[in-house]
Amino acid sequence: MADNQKVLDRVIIKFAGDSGDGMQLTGTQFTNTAAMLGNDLSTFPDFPAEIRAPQGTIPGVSGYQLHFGSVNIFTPGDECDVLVAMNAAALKANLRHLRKGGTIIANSDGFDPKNLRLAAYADGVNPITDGSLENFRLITIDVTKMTRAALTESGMGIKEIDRAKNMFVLGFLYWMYNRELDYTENFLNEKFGKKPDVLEANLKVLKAGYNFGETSETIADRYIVNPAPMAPGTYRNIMGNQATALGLIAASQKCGLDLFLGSYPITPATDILHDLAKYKHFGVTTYQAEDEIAAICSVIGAAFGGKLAVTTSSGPGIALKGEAMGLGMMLELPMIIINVQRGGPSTGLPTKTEQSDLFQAMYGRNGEAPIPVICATSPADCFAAVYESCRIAIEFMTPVIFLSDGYIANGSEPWRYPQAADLKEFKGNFITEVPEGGFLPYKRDEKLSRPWAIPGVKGLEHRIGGLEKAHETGNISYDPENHEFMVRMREAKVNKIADYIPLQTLDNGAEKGKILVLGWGSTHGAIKAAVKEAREKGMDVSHAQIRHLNPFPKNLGEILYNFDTILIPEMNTGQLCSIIRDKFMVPAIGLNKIKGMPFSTTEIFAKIEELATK
Amino acid sequence: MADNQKVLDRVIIKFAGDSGDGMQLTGTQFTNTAAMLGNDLSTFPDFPAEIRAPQGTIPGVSGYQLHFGSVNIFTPGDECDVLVAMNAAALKANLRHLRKGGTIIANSDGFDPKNLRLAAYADGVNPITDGSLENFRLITIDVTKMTRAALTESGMGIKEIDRAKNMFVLGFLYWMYNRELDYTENFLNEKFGKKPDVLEANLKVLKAGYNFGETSETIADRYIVNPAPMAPGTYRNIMGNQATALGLIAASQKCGLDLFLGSYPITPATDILHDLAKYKHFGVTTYQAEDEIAAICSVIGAAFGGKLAVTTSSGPGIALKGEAMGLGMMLELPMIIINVQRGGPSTGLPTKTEQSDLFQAMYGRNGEAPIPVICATSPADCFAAVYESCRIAIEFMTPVIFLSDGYIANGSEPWRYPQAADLKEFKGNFITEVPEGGFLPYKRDEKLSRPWAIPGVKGLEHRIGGLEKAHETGNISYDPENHEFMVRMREAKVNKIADYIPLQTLDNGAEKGKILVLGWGSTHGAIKAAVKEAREKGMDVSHAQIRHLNPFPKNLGEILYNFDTILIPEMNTGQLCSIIRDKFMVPAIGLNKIKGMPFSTTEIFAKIEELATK
Amino acid sequence: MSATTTSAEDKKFTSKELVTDQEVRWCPGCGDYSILKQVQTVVPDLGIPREDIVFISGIGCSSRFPYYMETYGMHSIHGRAAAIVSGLKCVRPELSIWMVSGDGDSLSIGGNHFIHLLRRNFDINLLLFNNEIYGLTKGQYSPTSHEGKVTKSTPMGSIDHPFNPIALALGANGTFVARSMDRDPVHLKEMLKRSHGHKGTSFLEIYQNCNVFNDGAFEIFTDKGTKKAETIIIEQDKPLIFGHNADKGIKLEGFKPVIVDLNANGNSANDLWIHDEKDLTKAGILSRFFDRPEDGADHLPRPFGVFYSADRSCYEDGLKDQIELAKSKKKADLDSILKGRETWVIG
Amino acid sequence: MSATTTSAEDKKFTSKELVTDQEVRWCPGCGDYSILKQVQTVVPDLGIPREDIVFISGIGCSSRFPYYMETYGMHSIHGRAAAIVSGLKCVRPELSIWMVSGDGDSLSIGGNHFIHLLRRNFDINLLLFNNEIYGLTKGQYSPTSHEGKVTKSTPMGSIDHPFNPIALALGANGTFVARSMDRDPVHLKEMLKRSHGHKGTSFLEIYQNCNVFNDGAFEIFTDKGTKKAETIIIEQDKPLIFGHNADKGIKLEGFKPVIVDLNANGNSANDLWIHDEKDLTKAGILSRFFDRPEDGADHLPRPFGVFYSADRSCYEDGLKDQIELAKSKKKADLDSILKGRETWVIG
Ligand SMILES: Cc1ncc(C[n+]2csc(CCOP(=O)(O)OP(=O)(O)O)c2C)c(N)n1
Ligand SMILES: Cc1ncc(C[n+]2csc(CCOP(=O)(O)OP(=O)(O)O)c2C)c(N)n1
Ligand code: SF4
Ligand code: SF4
Ligand SMILES: [Mg+2]
Ligand SMILES: [Mg+2]
Repeated sequence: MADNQKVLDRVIIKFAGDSGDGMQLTGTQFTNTAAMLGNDLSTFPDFPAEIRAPQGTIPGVSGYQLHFGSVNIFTPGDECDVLVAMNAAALKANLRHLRKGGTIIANSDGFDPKNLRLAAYADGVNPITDGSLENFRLITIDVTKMTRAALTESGMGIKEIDRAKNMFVLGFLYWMYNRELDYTENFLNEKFGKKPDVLEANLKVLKAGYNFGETSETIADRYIVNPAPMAPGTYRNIMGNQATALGLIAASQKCGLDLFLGSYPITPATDILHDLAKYKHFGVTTYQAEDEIAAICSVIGAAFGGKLAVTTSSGPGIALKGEAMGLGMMLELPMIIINVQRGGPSTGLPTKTEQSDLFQAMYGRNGEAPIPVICATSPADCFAAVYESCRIAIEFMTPVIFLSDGYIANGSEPWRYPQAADLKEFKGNFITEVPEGGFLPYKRDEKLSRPWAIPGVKGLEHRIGGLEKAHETGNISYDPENHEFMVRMREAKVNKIADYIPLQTLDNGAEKGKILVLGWGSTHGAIKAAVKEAREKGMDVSHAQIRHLNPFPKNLGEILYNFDTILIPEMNTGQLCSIIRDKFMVPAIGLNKIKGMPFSTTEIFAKIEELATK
Repeated sequence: MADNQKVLDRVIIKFAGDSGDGMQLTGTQFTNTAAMLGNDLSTFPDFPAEIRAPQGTIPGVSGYQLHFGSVNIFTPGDECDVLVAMNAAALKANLRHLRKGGTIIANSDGFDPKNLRLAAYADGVNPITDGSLENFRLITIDVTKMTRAALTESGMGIKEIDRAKNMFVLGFLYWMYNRELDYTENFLNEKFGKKPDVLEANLKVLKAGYNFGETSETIADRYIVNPAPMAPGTYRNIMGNQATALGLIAASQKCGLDLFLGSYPITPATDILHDLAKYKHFGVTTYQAEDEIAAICSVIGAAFGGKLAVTTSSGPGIALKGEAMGLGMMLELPMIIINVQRGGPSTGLPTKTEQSDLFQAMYGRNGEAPIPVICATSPADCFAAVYESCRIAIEFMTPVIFLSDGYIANGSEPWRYPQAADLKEFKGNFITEVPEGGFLPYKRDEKLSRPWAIPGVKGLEHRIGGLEKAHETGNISYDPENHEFMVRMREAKVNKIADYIPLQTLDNGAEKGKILVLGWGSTHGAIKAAVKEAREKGMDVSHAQIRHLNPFPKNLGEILYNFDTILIPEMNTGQLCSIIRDKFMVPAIGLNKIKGMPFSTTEIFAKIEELATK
Repeated sequence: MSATTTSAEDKKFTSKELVTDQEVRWCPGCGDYSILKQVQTVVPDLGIPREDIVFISGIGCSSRFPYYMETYGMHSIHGRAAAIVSGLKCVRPELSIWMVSGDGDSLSIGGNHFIHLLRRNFDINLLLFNNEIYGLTKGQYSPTSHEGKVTKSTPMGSIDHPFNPIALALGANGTFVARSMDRDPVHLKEMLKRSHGHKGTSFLEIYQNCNVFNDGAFEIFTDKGTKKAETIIIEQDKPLIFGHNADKGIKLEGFKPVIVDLNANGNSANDLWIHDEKDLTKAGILSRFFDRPEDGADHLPRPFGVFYSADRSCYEDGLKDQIELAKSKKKADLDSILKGRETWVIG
Repeated sequence: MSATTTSAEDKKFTSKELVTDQEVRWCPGCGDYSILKQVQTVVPDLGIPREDIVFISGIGCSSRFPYYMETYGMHSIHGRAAAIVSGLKCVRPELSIWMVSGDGDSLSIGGNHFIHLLRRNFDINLLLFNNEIYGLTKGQYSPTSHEGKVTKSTPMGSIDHPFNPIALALGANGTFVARSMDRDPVHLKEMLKRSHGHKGTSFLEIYQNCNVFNDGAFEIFTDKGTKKAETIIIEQDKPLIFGHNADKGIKLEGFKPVIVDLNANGNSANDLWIHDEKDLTKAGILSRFFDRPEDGADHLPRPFGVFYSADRSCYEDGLKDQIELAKSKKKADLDSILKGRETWVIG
């Protein structure tokens, strides 16, 4: 490689354009190419809130952020180094996320008077010509013109030609970052194999973009980002919702029970339904119910029938499931309730992320209705976390709530995927014949779990329901002592799970010290990066990330008591913080962000620094 | 009065019989007569869980407990002094609640072999003849025979005659407690005015019971219970659900807005619907919706239309309302959500009482959706508490959750009812014309409340919805900063209410000391009685009862910090306790009872004593 | 529910063996007792092993039913039984699933699941005990209570126009729609068998007397003095005849049902409306015999029997087909999906 | 909605004054644009002051509608608009209330409120934009999608038998049931006016093209080449005639609609089925023109127009009557009810 090339240890690129500009595809291609080269990475798409907001406007901007590097990458990144702006709206919407001195790659055709007006720039103002971007490195390319030029002889129509614009940009970026084209070429071959002219056009434009970099070398530097020191193994890239679907299928295979999904579509959970619907050959049933209540009730029916039953939704839909979740808990049937959290309250910000449904998961039911709660910390982690949720549901005969969120659901990262053979099997408490002394539907084992007696087994005919039930027999009981006993028993059963889950570990730092940053769910990456940086700067800070929110790992209290200050960053007003304060009587403090967006590393670092220097 | 009569300062009578035996009526009559005589009192009915469980069985027993005295009475009482048992099942179900040495008035006819069998006594066992009740004073009366004898000449059929049995018992008790018959005579006159033979029969049997006491004086002592030192004024007896209905009507009158109730029947809330349906002449609309979701949504519609809108339900129904409550909060429209709590979880114990929906009220929604929560402390207090709920809803443009429970809903007590003229008026933030500078639907006043602009006002046409909205304009906004601002604003608005509610006061005891018993809702009476007793015995204990659960009164923390120990008795596993620990970081401890029944004074006293002597 | 095919020997059990150890707790005189008895009489004859039978209910007096049936059972939450049976049938199509519900449970809070169940046509039997009242909550009007009905929640009379459950079920694309009553054990048993025999969602409305909160709601249909004049039993391929001496018939004038006197001159049973369960339009007319009568129209008897019965594929069959097809086309290889399309190796 | 009677001068406003300051955010080419335009055209002519008009919707692309109407409005939660308008109409019967909803919003999650709204017959207008898809959530099948439909959630095709919205509305005792389409502005405007004119719940199903997720679902009804053969406009007292040259008619043979060629010998428009909106049975047959065709039956055109229209009292009127009656009988004396029946004095 030429020696005027700079070696960087990480780069953040934001691809932004109109919904129709193909930025998601462009981003994914660059991502996969980076992955193949051994970079560590993390991505996050940024969809418009509307189905298709008007072309050229700010609400219509679709973005894709990629953070890749030769070092370990924990988040999609804070401020970006490079902003690809296919039109004026894309620039306007994203400029504030570009670091000072960062590079803008602007498609000049997207800054014509019409686009400028749609992006609501003042009359006569054009940011790419008026010098207002002097704090940045501006690379203006007339992508449309170039693309058309490359395809003059293709015989294709203008509309079709213009659709290849994103390949030009991709090609140019491949040049800039010294990437091979072969991954994308293969992809195009597969995708357009049956349409040779479209294929050829795309390949041509991709190369044209690359060559444009080569030939006009003056306008941009080239960079090298070397492979990252990742654990050896075979990797793939995966998004959170995808990993959730795979985790469910894997669990289904490993407990030997067919998977039943009862769901009603809702952003950002719907993709799990879409995904699972493709796995019918694994015996997966996806049932699109008439509403969320029907969805969870179908799950109760399927669980009664002896299957691995799951429902997926997001906040407003979960709210509707509260009553039936109580029934599931009372019946003591296994089921998994997945909440891919989004911005609330009410309809809120459907396409944005938030962690504000923790209280709902813990307390959002009538009566004393404890349900285990588990969360995932990253896109790939959805796999393990949902697998664990299934295990607990099945082994303890209980509903389990699994919390994901819009950030990890749509974000992606490399995943050293497991081998099927390495996944631990688990099995249901099935009872297949009448035990000596007679069958007692609510007789408990050492886990306090009851037997799973499914229709079809002779002699185990029995009735269950939502009224309070007598210990062991499960018959209706209005006895006051029995009620208290059973309420305590159901609580004890959930608490018992703590004996069957791993102890809390520290992600980073000493076991005793000044500051512990305690996180849950998708804040993992940002906290990890911030704590790493703080420790590198010599601050006394450790990091623990909770997966098991109910019950907590048995040693959590011990860990907390070893620190002077507990800092809990959350994308809500402080829900875990409340629970920790209540349970452990430690004056934990919150760092709260309620902007529909994940934390940046900087934000968390700043808070740590503030606390460390106090 | 004869001098062999004993003066008592309080008596607890439990009337128990088969559902068809008329025990509720008997109890109510005795209660009202006691009230007229100036006794303080408290009552609690104990309905069978089934509509009509089989006659003669334990599930079919219907009870009514009355506690009356010449001293202040705070609860329906713990163990009873007198147990009226109309049949064997009634005895069996209630004997454990009778104090040693207490009196049993048994209807011997209800202890025939059939009844004994239905009550599941062992073959040949009859408790009223086998001496097993020797620790009690047993008065056996063949009520059926006596009643029939009194009415031999009435010309009525046996079935009809037997229906008057309860009057015999009532007459006998009137004799025992030196009560006049006139209140009940008047009642019978009014009730059976149009059926002279039924009237005469009832009067006759009532007197026969009284005379039976007179003539067979040897079998029982007579007692005198003098009037209680109650605040001067005019009183009536009232049940909690009745007081709730009246409070809503009073609020409607005092804010000048018609009342709209949207509800779906559910035990134990339904009586509020029944009651309000009778007040159409007050402009009250009761709308029985198709389900709980429709009920609260109709309320949202009515609130948008400018009315005082209310929905009533119990735990499982409230669970269904969660999503719509979030919408109500987002729209910032006033509405009152009433939860008459019952035994949970799931269908639980529908006819029993519990306080286990506090978490649901505080946290049972998706996203950050704070809603004020208010509770009532006694049957009569439902009036003031729901009135206050209406005021806050209307003045702050917010949904308000009002928590009652089965215990106070069906219990009764004397009420020094207010005069209409003394009730404080309040009014809605209506806006009736376009303000200078234009109309902003989410512009806030000093209470952080927004204007109520109802359809029909020219120039104020505007749209509201569940998506996040921009400050002031209320237009849809996806802006991250605005979202955080609005989440904080909605929280601040609820917190602001603390400036407009009374400071927390102590019910009893010093402002600083060893133990504070902190209660909420219907535990008031039992705590009050227990603390009084403990203080009389010299223990350093105070009592505070919270009405405003969200936000808490501003001085609550101060009060808590003045005590070494905070004891929180709750009919749940410790929900307020969690919230207090979280908010104030005080190691409050819980006294928890989850038996579908209220606390007894003894239970609370015992815990205070334990803590005081530690 | 359609018949299953297990060997006859396996299945033998008696009505008594369907009785549970739980005390039946309906009010004395409640119509639910009779329905329970008929169900317990019919079920052993259906040739299904007891362990393959499931009764699922919502909440209400009627919904107590499963506790009294010694089969598998679930007493769920108010209005949701239809959704629960749907899920169960998806995964266990071989079971004989019976749903028991009330007019409030299925037509008020559960209305949505009710109509969706019918359109999806899961092969289950839905017994709706219609007592035109909320029994368990002690007497509020229900979506089938007639206008003007005075109840605890309507002291001045109901102003809600009621549903016509049969018409609603037809409108929701139900494939089997029938009506019977608690006080006609013979007819009820027949209808239970027919419901079982139909492959698809069998909707059986059963008029049930709530003698505590709505006593006599159906008295004219059950009382000896009025029954024959006020009811008509509809049977496949039979003319519509009713009356104390089977002396009245119904024929169609255009779309208008009119009553003819079979004793009068020139009227013959041959001219009468012949019942055809396959005819959706006629089923629609039958369903409207009692509401919306046009001015001057005849007062018609209430029909009992199978209004409509049609074949349509069941959801669970489509589901099974798709899963089998998918399985036949593609191997379920967990490793291959964990791996995905693209991987790379590090180290 | 029925006409109100305020003076004509008060109400004058233009279509432009119905446009809000919010940018319309549907996909370019979406059928919703046309519907919005027709509504904005029709509403000013109805003689209602703008401030007395309220648009209430659920969630979905269609439910964005209120944001674009400069009237009072509410964009509520998914499926619940029907319940909200019911509450509003109870307390503000004088308002002109329009509910806007989608096939998912009203027939999937909102199905229960939908059928209860129809039976209660609140005097409101319900515009259901049926695009046979979930638009906002990006393309899952809906309860009106046809069997076999391949969508994101049904990669092997849907196995749900769809609802027939018209039949469902009739089954739920709707008093006004009509259909129109986005691409026939003239007809749509007429139907909007008729909906407004009807006193009671006016249910108007509007076929709406979702050009992104279900493009062309109704193309045969809107495409010039096929429209005339595939649709039939039904009008009161007019014979059922359709076809490219108005050369085809429909007559009833018994209950079976058959197509006749009006050019052929012996066929005359006089023998055709004459549309009668008051006839529930005929409305039922019309509603079934496209599903459940019997074997060998004719392929029938899709009807557009008013299927059924009947007078029945509205819930809010009954409510008002009862309240007025109660008021006329009894004074509202707060002190007297606070006091109750029995009191006693202490001190
Ligand atoms: C979510 C919920 N809402 C309300 C109730 C109260 N409830 C129980 S049964 C019932 C209605 C009963 O009527 P129906 O379904 O006709 O049954 P029936 O008792 O008449 O047999 C109601 C309103 C409940 N248990 N759960
Ligand atoms: C409680 C709840 N469940 C699910 C959703 C997600 N959701 C929004 S709109 C919609 C369906 C939209 O379809 P339709 O009603 O036909 O409207 P369209 O977008 O097609 O106009 C769904 C499932 C939601 N917002 N709220
Ligand atoms: S209340 Fe009515 S329906 Fe319920 S058990 Fe009693 S009689 Fe039967
Ligand atoms: S997704 Fe379909 S229905 Fe929604 S706006 Fe786009 S074209 Fe219209
Ligand atoms: Mg009923
Ligand atoms: Mg749609």
